[in-house]
Amino acid sequence: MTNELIRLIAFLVGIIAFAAGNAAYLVWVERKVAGHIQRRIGPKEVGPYGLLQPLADGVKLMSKQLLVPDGVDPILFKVAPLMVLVPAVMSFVTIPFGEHLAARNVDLGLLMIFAFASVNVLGLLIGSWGSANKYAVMAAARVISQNIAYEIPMLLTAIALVMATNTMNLNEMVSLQAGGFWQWNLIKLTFTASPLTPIAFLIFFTTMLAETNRAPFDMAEAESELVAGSFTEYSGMGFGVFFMGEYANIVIGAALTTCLFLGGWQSPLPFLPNGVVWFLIKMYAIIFTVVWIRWTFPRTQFYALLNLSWKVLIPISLVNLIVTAGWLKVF
Amino acid sequence: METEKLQSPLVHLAPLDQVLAIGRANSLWPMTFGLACCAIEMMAAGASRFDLARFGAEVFRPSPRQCDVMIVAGTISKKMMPAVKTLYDQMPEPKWVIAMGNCAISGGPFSFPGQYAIVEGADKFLPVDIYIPGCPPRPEALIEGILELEEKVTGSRRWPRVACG
Amino acid sequence: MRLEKIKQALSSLAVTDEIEVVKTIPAPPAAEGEEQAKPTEVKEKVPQLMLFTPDYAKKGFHLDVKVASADVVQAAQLLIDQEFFLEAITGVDWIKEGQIEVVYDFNHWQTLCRVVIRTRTDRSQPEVPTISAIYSGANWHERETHDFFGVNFTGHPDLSPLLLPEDADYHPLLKDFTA
Amino acid sequence: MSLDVIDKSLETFVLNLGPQHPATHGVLRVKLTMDGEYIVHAEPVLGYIHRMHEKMGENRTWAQFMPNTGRLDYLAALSYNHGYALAAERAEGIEVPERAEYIRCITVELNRIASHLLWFGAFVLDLGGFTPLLYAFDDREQILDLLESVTGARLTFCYFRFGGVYNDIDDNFITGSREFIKRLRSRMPMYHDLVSKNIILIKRLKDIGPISQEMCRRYGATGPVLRGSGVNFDVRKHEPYSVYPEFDFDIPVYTEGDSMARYMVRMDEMEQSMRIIEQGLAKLPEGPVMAAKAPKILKPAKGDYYAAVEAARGSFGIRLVSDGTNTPYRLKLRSPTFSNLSLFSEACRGMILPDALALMGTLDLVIPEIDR
Repeated sequence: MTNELIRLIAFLVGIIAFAAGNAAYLVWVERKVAGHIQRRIGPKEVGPYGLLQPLADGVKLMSKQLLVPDGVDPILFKVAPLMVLVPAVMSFVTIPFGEHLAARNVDLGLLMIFAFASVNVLGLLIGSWGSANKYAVMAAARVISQNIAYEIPMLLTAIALVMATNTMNLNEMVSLQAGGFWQWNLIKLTFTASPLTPIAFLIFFTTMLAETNRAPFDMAEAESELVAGSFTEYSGMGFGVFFMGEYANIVIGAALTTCLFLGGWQSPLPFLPNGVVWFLIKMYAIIFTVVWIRWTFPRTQFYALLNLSWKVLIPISLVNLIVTAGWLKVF
Repeated sequence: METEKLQSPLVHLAPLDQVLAIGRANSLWPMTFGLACCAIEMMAAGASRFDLARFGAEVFRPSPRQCDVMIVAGTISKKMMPAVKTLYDQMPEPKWVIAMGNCAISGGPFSFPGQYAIVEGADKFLPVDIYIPGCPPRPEALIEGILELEEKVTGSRRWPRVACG
Repeated sequence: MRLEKIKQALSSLAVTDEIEVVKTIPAPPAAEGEEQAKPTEVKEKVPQLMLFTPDYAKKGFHLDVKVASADVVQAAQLLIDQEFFLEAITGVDWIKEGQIEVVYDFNHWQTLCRVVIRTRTDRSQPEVPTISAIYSGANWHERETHDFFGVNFTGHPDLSPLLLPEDADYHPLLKDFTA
Repeated sequence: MSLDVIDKSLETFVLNLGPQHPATHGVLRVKLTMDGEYIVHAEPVLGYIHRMHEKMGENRTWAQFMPNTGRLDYLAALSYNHGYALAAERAEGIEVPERAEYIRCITVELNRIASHLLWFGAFVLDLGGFTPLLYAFDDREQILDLLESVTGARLTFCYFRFGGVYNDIDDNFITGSREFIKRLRSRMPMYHDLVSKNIILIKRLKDIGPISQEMCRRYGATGPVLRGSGVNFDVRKHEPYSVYPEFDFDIPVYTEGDSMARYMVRMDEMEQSMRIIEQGLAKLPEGPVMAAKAPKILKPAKGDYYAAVEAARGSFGIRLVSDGTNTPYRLKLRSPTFSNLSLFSEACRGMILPDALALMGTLDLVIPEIDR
């Protein structure tokens, strides 16, 4: 029993280190990529190529005065950042990084991740409501309606996928996609399950963007309208933890997309050895596109965002679901 | 009585202070708080040619809670003074103030006998750390101000000081 | 053509003032200095219809009409019927004559025709009816003139200070204002 | 506009788009009475950067006020120099030599392009796009280098004098501006692809913040705001001054009157300004840049004078009242954004906050010019 315990503790430490390291160095990636997109260099002076910049930010954020302004609901104010970070880190548990590199081989891994995904929205709401700031309350109202609107298409596309591969266990799902890249769900399912799978992939990617309040859908921190949205009253590490939570969510989203559609740790060509390297390559490619989208597109108008989901994404994912069901029924 | 011999301290706190100072100096997040013409030069300093991002200072945070440096860029009128004061008070503790431009230093071109509307200089109600003269000062002057502030925080200067004049 | 139409329309409102031709000693206080006063020694009051069409190249406007402060609203109504738009409202403090002059500038989109309406009120109790009902833009211009000169625009919806701090009771652009 | 009666059944709260807000680009405070996301009543509060230029004008000589005109609207400062110089020259009757007039038009148009570029960047920043600002700044830096080589300043110019300009332009200014125009022409399609044809932005600007012609007349709005609502009013054509009649350029006018129209008006205006600069550089005559008999101490005759100029944001007018001495008796600055902003509270009633900010962005506000 003990080596199972040791294995779990080792995995837990690994996951937290992975989440924290990712949060720090994704900030660096974002600032460097933003810099180069905007024809400037980005952090360069702090360490070689600015690599120590996240460290400097981390040290500064930690050493800032933790301000709990009066008139604020102290419990909610303090709990909120954790409620955004902890679910994100928890849902790393079921992500299969490699062949045996999954912390817990949970049968309902996908369901658990979606359960945690909806908790972090609660964290944002509590944070904004707790900080008794008009801008934050407006941001809270937006974040709730945005996340409800975008969770439904995400679940529908996932259900269609689960129906096609009839397993909720991420490990099994990835092993089903063995063989070359034509075995990945993105391509295999278009022929075997439903021709709409590439569109389902795009819908899943957009909803993932909206779930983590990124890029064209960043309603939580609508910088130029709601000052700093939900994070207006947070200073120092409170804001730092929110930041880490946001980046952890992005990593989860990217990891999920790779496992479901792009065949997690499967190598693109059959003779190449599988391994965690492929998983990381695919994941960081998706993260790069997320960062790239953020620095090119302006923010959508709030109601256009809701219309996009209710009137466009949900019908298409429903059609995808029905087509998959019909297709599986026939063959 | 003779001086008593002190043991060397077990826990050296000075290095920790040094690490904190370097961390703070290298990620000074300024507040988007432009009053007048100097704000445009501040934006130009953040833009591609005179990139502030190299020093980790390009994250212009709109909310006072998350920034460390308040760059007072422009003229402070008497109607605006209470707002600037509250903004300063809302900033968490290790905070600094840069008075950018003559208006923020001493009222600049708008201070003359018989003026009724402006506060002559940010240091009348704010503890100013760095003064950047110029009307408006060039973006390089703002970057020099940031380097000066970094030297004030950490005590060591990043780039050799250019002997001017 | 538009200049003639508007000139004809406004002539009914123009005020006839005694024009003091002499530049030196304006014996009767009511007289008012003529723009290009001829430096003759003789001083006599000549009733003159205060409606000039100065040459545009020198002065920058085409029609200059002096109106009694009560008729300002009527003049504005005339001008908006002819599709003029309000450019600016300026206050001038003639401290020597103890009067505050309010100058309205109107211009037209299609044809170049800048009309200037002037009116004078007493300096100690400046009262001018508001035209913000007709020209909504005048609302802010009048609040600003009230800030700087203390001209009380009767009928103005909200004469609180616009550019000065909320509790400002001083009027900075008056000549006798000390900081 | 006072707070007209709002029925209390509506649960409204007052939100301060406070003096320090990323979208106001300066210190404008808008008191918004909001019902949830919808704006019930908006009341801009001004005066946070009131620096009383007009009071300073009254105790400075005529020439000493010129630096102030550069600090009014620091994005298109040369048009303000031009307005003040024009008013004084009209009052004093000074003849400006031909070459100086051409230099004036060329530098004013360069400054107009720089102002529109910065507006374009800041406007898309309001809508959430961060990158176009940096591209626009990159181009703007090229203009600032050109103007700095001639005027010595980057932003707050004091380049014009009564009767001409302070410094003659040299050859590398001419080649530099030609190169700049070639470069900007090649980059304009990129700006249009990145922003004007971007579906997200079109959805955010189409039919948002409609401003009717009648509302423009009641408020006295001028410049791109007016030309976005279909009125062909541009002081350069309507009241020709300096050598503008010699250039053939047309005035972009859009009739929809929504934010997209005002956006497109400014983008096309950049193209027109480039045409003017090219023609100006081609026809640049030789000769002095300063009037021979410009008086050292200006003493215009008694009376008042008005001069209007097409600044980047509208018709900037100056009313000088002089009593014959060497200091102005009264100096009124008619600021275009003052009138453009006055229609904001009526135009944005019932809109949601992001659209109201898009509308405020298209009004192209420079707050020190409003507060003077």
